[in-house]
Amino acid sequence: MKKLISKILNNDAFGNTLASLISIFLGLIVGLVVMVIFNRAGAWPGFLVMLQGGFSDGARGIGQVLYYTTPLILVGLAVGFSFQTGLFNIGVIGQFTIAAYVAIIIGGKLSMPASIHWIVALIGASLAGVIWAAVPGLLKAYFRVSEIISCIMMNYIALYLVNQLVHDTHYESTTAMSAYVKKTALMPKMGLDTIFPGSTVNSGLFIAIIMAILVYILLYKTSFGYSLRCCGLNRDASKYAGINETRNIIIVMLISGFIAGLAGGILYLSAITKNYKISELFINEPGYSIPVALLGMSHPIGIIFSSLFIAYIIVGGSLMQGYGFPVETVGIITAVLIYFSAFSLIFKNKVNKFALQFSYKESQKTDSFKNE
Amino acid sequence: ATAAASAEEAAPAAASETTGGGEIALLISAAGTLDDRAFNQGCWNGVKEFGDENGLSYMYYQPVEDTVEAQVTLCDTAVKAGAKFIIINSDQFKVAASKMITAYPDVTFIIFDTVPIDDDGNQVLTPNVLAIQFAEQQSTFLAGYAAVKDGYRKLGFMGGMAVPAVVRFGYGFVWGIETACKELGLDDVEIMYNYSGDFKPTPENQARAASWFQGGTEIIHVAAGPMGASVFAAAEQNNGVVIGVDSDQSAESPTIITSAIKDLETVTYNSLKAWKDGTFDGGKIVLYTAKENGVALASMKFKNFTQAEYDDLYQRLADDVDGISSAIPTDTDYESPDQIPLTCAKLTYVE
Amino acid sequence: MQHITKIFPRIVANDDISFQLRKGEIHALLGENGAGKSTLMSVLFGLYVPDGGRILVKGKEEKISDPHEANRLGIGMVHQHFKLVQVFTALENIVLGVETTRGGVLQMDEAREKVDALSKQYGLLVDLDKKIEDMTVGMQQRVEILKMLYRESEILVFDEPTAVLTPQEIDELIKIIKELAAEGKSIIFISHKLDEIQQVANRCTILRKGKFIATVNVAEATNEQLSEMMVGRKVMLQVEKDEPRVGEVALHVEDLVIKAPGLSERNKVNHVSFDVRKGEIVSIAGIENNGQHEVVMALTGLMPVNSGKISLNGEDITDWSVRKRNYKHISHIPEDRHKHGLILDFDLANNFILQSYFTEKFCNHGFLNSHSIQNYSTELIKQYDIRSAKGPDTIVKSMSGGNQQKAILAREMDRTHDLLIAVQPTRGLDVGAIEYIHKQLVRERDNGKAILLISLELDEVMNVSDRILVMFNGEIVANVFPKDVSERDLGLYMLGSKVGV
Amino acid sequence: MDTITFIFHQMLNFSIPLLIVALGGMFSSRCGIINIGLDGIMIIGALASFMFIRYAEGYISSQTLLLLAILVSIVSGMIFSLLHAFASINLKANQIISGQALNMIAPAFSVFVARLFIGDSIISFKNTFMIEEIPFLSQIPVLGDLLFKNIYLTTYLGLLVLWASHFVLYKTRFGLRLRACGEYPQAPDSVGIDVQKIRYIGVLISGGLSGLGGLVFVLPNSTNFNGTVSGYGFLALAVMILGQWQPSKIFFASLFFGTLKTMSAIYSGIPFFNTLGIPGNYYKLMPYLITVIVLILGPKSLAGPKAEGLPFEKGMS
Ligand SMILES: Nc1ncnc2c1ncn2[C@@H]1O[C@H](COP(=O)(O)OP(=O)(O)OP(=O)(O)O)[C@@H](O)[C@H]1O
Ligand SMILES: Nc1ncnc2c1ncn2[C@@H]1O[C@H](COP(=O)(O)OP(=O)(O)OP(=O)(O)O)[C@@H](O)[C@H]1O
Ligand SMILES: [Mg+2]
Ligand SMILES: [Mg+2]
Repeated sequence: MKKLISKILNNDAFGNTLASLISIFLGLIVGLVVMVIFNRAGAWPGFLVMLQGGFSDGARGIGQVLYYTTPLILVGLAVGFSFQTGLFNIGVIGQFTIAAYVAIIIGGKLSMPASIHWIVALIGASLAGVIWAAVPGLLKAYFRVSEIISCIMMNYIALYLVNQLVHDTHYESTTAMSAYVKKTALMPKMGLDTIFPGSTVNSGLFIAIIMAILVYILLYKTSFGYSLRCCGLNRDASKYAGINETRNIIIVMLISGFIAGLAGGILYLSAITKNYKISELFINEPGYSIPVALLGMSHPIGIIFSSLFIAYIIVGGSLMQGYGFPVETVGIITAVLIYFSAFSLIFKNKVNKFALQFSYKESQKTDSFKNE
Repeated sequence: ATAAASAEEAAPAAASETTGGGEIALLISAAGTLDDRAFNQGCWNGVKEFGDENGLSYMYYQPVEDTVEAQVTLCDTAVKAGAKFIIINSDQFKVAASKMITAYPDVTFIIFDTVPIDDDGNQVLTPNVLAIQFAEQQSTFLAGYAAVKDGYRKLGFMGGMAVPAVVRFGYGFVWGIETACKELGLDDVEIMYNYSGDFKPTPENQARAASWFQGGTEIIHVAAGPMGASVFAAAEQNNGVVIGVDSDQSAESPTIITSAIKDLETVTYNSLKAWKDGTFDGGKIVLYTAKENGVALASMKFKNFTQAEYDDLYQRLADDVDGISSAIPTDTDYESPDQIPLTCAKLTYVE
Repeated sequence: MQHITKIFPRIVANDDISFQLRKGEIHALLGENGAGKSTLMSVLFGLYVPDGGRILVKGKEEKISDPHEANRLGIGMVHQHFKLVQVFTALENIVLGVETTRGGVLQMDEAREKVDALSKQYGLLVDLDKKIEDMTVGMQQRVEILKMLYRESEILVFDEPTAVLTPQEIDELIKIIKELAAEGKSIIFISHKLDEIQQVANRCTILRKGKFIATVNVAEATNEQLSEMMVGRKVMLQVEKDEPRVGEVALHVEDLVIKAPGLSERNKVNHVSFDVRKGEIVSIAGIENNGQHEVVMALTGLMPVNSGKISLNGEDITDWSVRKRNYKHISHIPEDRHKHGLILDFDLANNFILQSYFTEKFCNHGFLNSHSIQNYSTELIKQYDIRSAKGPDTIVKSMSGGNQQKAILAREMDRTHDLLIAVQPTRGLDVGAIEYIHKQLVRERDNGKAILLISLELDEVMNVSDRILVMFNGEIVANVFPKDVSERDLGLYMLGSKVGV
Repeated sequence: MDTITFIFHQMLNFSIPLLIVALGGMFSSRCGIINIGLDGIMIIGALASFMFIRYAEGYISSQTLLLLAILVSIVSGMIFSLLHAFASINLKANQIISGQALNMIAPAFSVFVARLFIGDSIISFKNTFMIEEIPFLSQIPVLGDLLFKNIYLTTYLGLLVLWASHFVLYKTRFGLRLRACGEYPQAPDSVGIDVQKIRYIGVLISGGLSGLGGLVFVLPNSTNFNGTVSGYGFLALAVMILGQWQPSKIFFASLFFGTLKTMSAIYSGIPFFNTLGIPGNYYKLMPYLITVIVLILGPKSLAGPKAEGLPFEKGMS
C-alpha cells in the first residue's frame, strides 16, 4: 500500500497535475479575496458562478467552454512545442492573424461545396501561418537573429497588413469588420450542436485535440521529436550528436506556425458572426498562448487541460457580470489565476521533494535503500 | 463598489435580490469601452442619471467576443440578473438583438445605430424594441459651417474608422464647410481628410495630428472616441484647435472650441422615462435629427461665429429650408470623401 | 568539523564525518567520485547547511550560513568548477564581493596595486585585464588563488586543483601551496592523484560513500594502502597491456590548417599531419590551448577546417557531416561531458541513443522503439556497471560525475566505429574509475580499433598510449614512443623548449 | 519651427519612453531575470502618476507636479514589479509566465482602479508640462531649437537615465555585482554576495524605469490615460535586444526605431507622400519591416546575459 502511494507520488504526471492544482487553488483563493474587495455582496455567489464555470449555464455553457478551449489548445500547443525545442515562438499572434485573414478570404470569396470548402480554407490558413513563421525561423537559422525580436516585428506587420487587406478585399463597413464567410466554409458541427445547443463549439475541437495528440506522438515517440527535444535541452550536445540544428529550428517554426495558423483558421470559421475586427490591438485568443503552454508544462496533453481550465474561467468569469463584477474585474481575476499558475513549478518541486522523502523513509524502514 | 453597487446604496431594496445585477442593463461590444468619451459614455450617463433619480439599479455588460452566441449568452446573463430594460449600444449586435427581443418579450429594448435583423437579413421589429438612429451628418454640418464662418480656412477631419456613423460625421463636416465656403465666396478653403484606422490614443495618432497642424491645418474635427485625446495633445503643443464629437468634450482640453454632438444621453434618458411612464412606443425605427433636437453643437467658443448665427442655421436645418439638410451627403451616397462633388473647398483625402 | 551530516534527496552525501585541520598543515581529502568531498567542503564554506554536526574555527563554534561568513572567518576556496564570470576580466573577478569603492564607485586602481603585489609575491603571473573566457584553465586557476589571497584567507580549500593542469603547472601549484602553508596558512587539498598527495600533504583523510574511513599521516602510508582505503579493495595503479598489434593506417590527417577567429593571430592548427593505425593508442599530449581541441573538433566535424585533408580507412571524410562521421566511423568521448557528452535532463536510456536514435535498431519508420531502447540501456548499464538510482530511467543530472562518464564511455565503446577519440576520458575521476576506463581503452585497442587519446595528464599519456604526439602552438613538435622518453622530456616538448619530430 | 525640428521633437516622443523602458528591461536582464512584464508595469506607472496628477493638479506649479508625478510613477512601477521579483526570485517561477501575468493584470486593474476612484476609466489631465523655452540655452543656434524649446522635462530625464544606466552598470560596485549575477550567479554567490538581493534590486530598477516610461509615454501624446500603452513595453523589449543589452546601443536602437515610427506617422503631413496614395497601414508596418531587414543586414549578437531567465538556487554548481 505504502509502496503504491510512493509510486503514485513519484509519478511525474501526478506531480505535475498536483502542482498545477495547488497553484490553481491558491490563485482562486486570492481571486476570491480580490472579489471581496471589489464587491462584498456579490463576491461569494459570483465566485461560485465562476467555479461552476460553463456548468452554470447548462449545455450551452459547456459548449462555449469547449469552443473557447479550441483555439487555446492550438495556440498553447504552438508555443509549448516551440518551448520544448528551445525556441520561443512569441509570433503566434502574427501567424494566427495572417491565417485568420486567409481563412476569411477563402471562406468568404471562393465558392465550393460544403464538404471541401472549410477544408480548403483551413489548409490555406495553416499555410499562411507556416509562411509567417518561416521568416523568424529562417532568420534565426541563417542570420542568428533572435526569434523573439523578429517575432514581435512580424506580429505588427501581420496586424497592419491584415487590417489593410481585410479593408481592401472583404470588408463590412458598417461594423468595421471582415464580411461574413460563406456557410459552406463554416467548420462542420459534427453533432456538437445537438449536444450543446446554442453554443459555437464545432469540429475544430476534435482537430485541436488530434493536433495535441499528434504533437505528443511527434515529440515523444518519434526519432524526429527526439532530435527536437535534444536541441531544446542541450544545443551543444545535439551538435555533437550530429543533429542538424539549423534544419530543426526551421522545421519547428514551420510546425509551430502551422498549428497557430490552424487556430486562426478554425476560430474565424467557427461562426458566421465571428469576424475579424480591424483594430490596432492584437487578437485576444493568441494572447493566452504563453500562460496556456506554461500552465500545461509545455506538454501537449497538459495543454489540453490548461486550455480547458482557462476557457472554463473565461465563461465563468463572463457570467460573473450578472453579480456586479464588470469585465475588468473578471480580467483581473483571470490574470491573478495565471500569475499563480507560474508557481506550479515550485509546487512541483515541493511535491517531488515530499515524494522522495516519503519513499526514502519507507525504504529505510524496509532497509532496501542503499547509497547509490 | 461598482456602479451597480453605488446604485444599490441609492435603492437598496430594489437591488437586493439580484446581488449586483441591474434592472437597467447596457450592453456594449467586446471591442468597445464604457468611458469612450463618445457614444457609450453618453448612453451610460443617461442610464446613470435616470437610475439614480428613480432608484433603479443599473449595470453594463460586455460579451467575451462579438459572436451571436456570446452576445445572446450575455443577454441571458443580464436578464437572469434582473434586467428589465436593456440598451444595446453597438451595431455589432444586430443579429443577436433579433434573437434577444423575441426571446424576452417582457423586457424592453432600445438599440442604437442599427436595426435588428434575423439570420436571413430581414428586419425584426417587435413591439418591445425601439431602434434609434441619429443624423450625425447634421451635427458636423453645423461644425464645418461654423468653423468657416469663424474664419478658419485650413480644416481637417480625422475619423477613427470608416464605419457609417463616422463617415456621416465626416461627410457632414465637409458639406458644412463647402456650404459656408460657397455662401462667403471663398476660394482658399482646404480640407485634409483621414481615417486613422483605430480609435486609440497613441503616439502615432498624436504625431499625425501634429504633422497636420505643422503643415498649416488650423482646426481638426476628430470623430474617433478616445483617440481624440491624441489630437487634443497635438493641438496643445502646436497651437491648434479642435472640434470634439459625440458628447460635449470641452472639459478634455482648452483647445476644443466646440463639439458636434448626437445627444445619446437625453435620448436614453427619455426612452427610460417613457418606459417607466408606460408610454414606451416600440416596434419601429426613430431617426433623431435637428428637428428632434437630436444633434447640436455644444460649448461653442467661436471668435466671430455668434449664437444668433447658430440658432438661425439650426432652425434652417430643422426645417430643411431650401433642402439644406437633405442635401448633406450620408455614408450611403459616396464611397469615399473625394467623390463628394465640391465646387469651392479643396479636399485632400489621406488614405 | 564534527559529525557533519548532509542529506540530499536519495543520498546521504556526508554521514557523520569528523575532520580536523591543524594550523599550517596541508591536509589532503581523498575519496572516490561521489564520496562526499565537495559536499563536505561546501558545508564548510557555507554553501550548504548541514543536516547535523557542527563546525569549530579556532576552537569556537561557528554557524557558517553563507560564503560571506566563511570569508569573514578566513576560509577561502578554489572550487572544483571555477566560480569565475567568463566575460569579466581577471581583476574584476578577483575584487568581486570585496570591491574597493568610494561612494559606491569602483576604485579599480587601488585593487590593482594590491593584486599586483600579491601576484609578484607568489609568482602568480596573470594578465589582470584579460577576460576569463580568453584564458587557459591554469591561468583561471591562478585567478582563483589570487581571489583567496586577496581576501587574506587563512584556511584555503583546493577542490581538485590539479585535474586540469600540466605537470609543470602542477609543480608550480604545489610549490605555491607549500609556500602558503609555510607562511602559516592551513590548507585542505582534494585530489584523486595519490602521487600528488604524497608530494604535498602532511595528513590525509579518506572518505568512502559519504562515510569517514580514516585520517592518516601521509608519510606513513603507501599509495596502495591509500587507494585500498578509498575504494575498499585493491586497485591496479599501472595499466596492464601487451605490445600493440599495429595494423594498417586508419586515420590519416594531412596538412590540416585551422585559422583563429581573429585575423591577426596565428593559426590555431598549423599544417598538422599525422596517422593513427589500427590497433594502436596514439595520444596527443600538450598544454591546454595548443590546438588539440581544434584538431578534435575538426576530426569530429564540429568545426570547419580551412585547408587540409582528413581520411579514414583511405576515404576522404573532410567534408562529411557530423552525423555521417558518427555513424559507424568515429566514436568520441568529449572533453566536456556536460556540454557535449550528455543531455542532463534526459534519462540514461535517452542518452545512450544520442547518436543512433534514428538507426534501425531503435527506430521503425520514424517511430522510436522504446522496448529495444530500454533493453539496450539495461544491457549497457549491466555491462559497464553504471550505478544509477532508477536504471534506464535515471535522470542523468542526478548521477555522479564518474558514472556520467561511464555512461558516455559505454555509449561510445558500444557504437560501431573504426576510430575512437577520447578526450580527457578520466578527468576528475577516482582511481577506481580511471583504472576501469583505461582497461576499456586497451581492450578496444586489442580489438583492432584505432584510438586517439587527448590528455593533459602525463601519467595517463605515458601509461596508456603506444605512441605520443606532442602539440605546441598549433604544431606537432614530437612523435615518440613512451618507452623512449621521460615525463620530464615530454614536459619540455609541451612547453616548446624541445623539438623532436 | 522648421520641419527638421518638428520631426526631431516628434521622434523624441517615441524614442524617450522606449529608451527608458528598454534600459529598465536591460537592468532586469542583466541581473538574470527576464522581464516581459514591461508593458504591464508601464501601465501601472502611468496609472499611478496620472491619478496623482489628477488629484494634485492646480495645487502646485506644473513642473513641481511633474517631478512628483515622476516619483510616483517610479515608486508604483517598483511596487508592481515586486510581484514579478517575488515570483521569479523567491518562488523560482517561470519568468515568462509571471511577466505575462503582469501584462494581463495591469490593463484590467488600471481600468478598474480608475473607475473606482474617479468614476471614469479614462484619467484626463491638463497638459501644462511642456517647457516652451529655456532662457539663454534656447538661443544656441540649432541645438537651442532642438533641445531647449518646446520640450518636456522628461526628455532630459531620459537622457539622464541613459547616462546613469551606463555609469551604474560599468562604474559602480553595484553594477559589477549586477552583471555578475546575470552572467554566472554562482560566482557572486561563492563570494558571499546575496544574489537574490541583487536580483531584487535589478527587477526593482526595471520596474521603476518602466513605470516612469509609462508616464513619459503618455504625457506628450495624449490628454488622458486610458489604461493602455499600446504594446510599447514589447517594443521596448525589442529595442533592448536590438541594443544588445548595452546602454549606448539601446540609445541608438531607440532613436532608430523612434525615427521610423515618426516617419510612418507623419507622412500625411508631407504633401509628397500624400500624392502617392499609399494606404496608412502600409506606412504603419514600415518601421517593423525595416527593423527586420536591419536585423538581417546588421551586426548580430544573440548573446544576452548568460544566466537570463534561469532561476538560481543557492549553492548549486
Ligand atoms: N546538490 C546536490 N543534490 C543532490 N545530490 C548531490 C548534490 N551534490 C552532490 N550530490 C550527491 O552527493 C554525493 C557526494 O557528492 P560530492 O560532490 O560531495 O562528491 P565528491 O566526493 O566531491 O566527488 P567527485 O570526486 O566526483 O568530485 C554524490 O553522490 C552526488 O551525486
Ligand atoms: N543538484 C544536484 N542534484 C543531483 N546531483 C548533483 C547535483 N549537483 C551535483 N550533482 C552531482 O554530484 C556530482 C559531484 O559533483 P561535482 O560538482 O563534484 O562533479 P564531479 O563529479 O567532480 O564531476 P566533474 O569532474 O565534471 O567536476 C556531480 O557529478 C553531479 O552529477
Ligand atoms: Mg567533487
Ligand atoms: Mg570531480
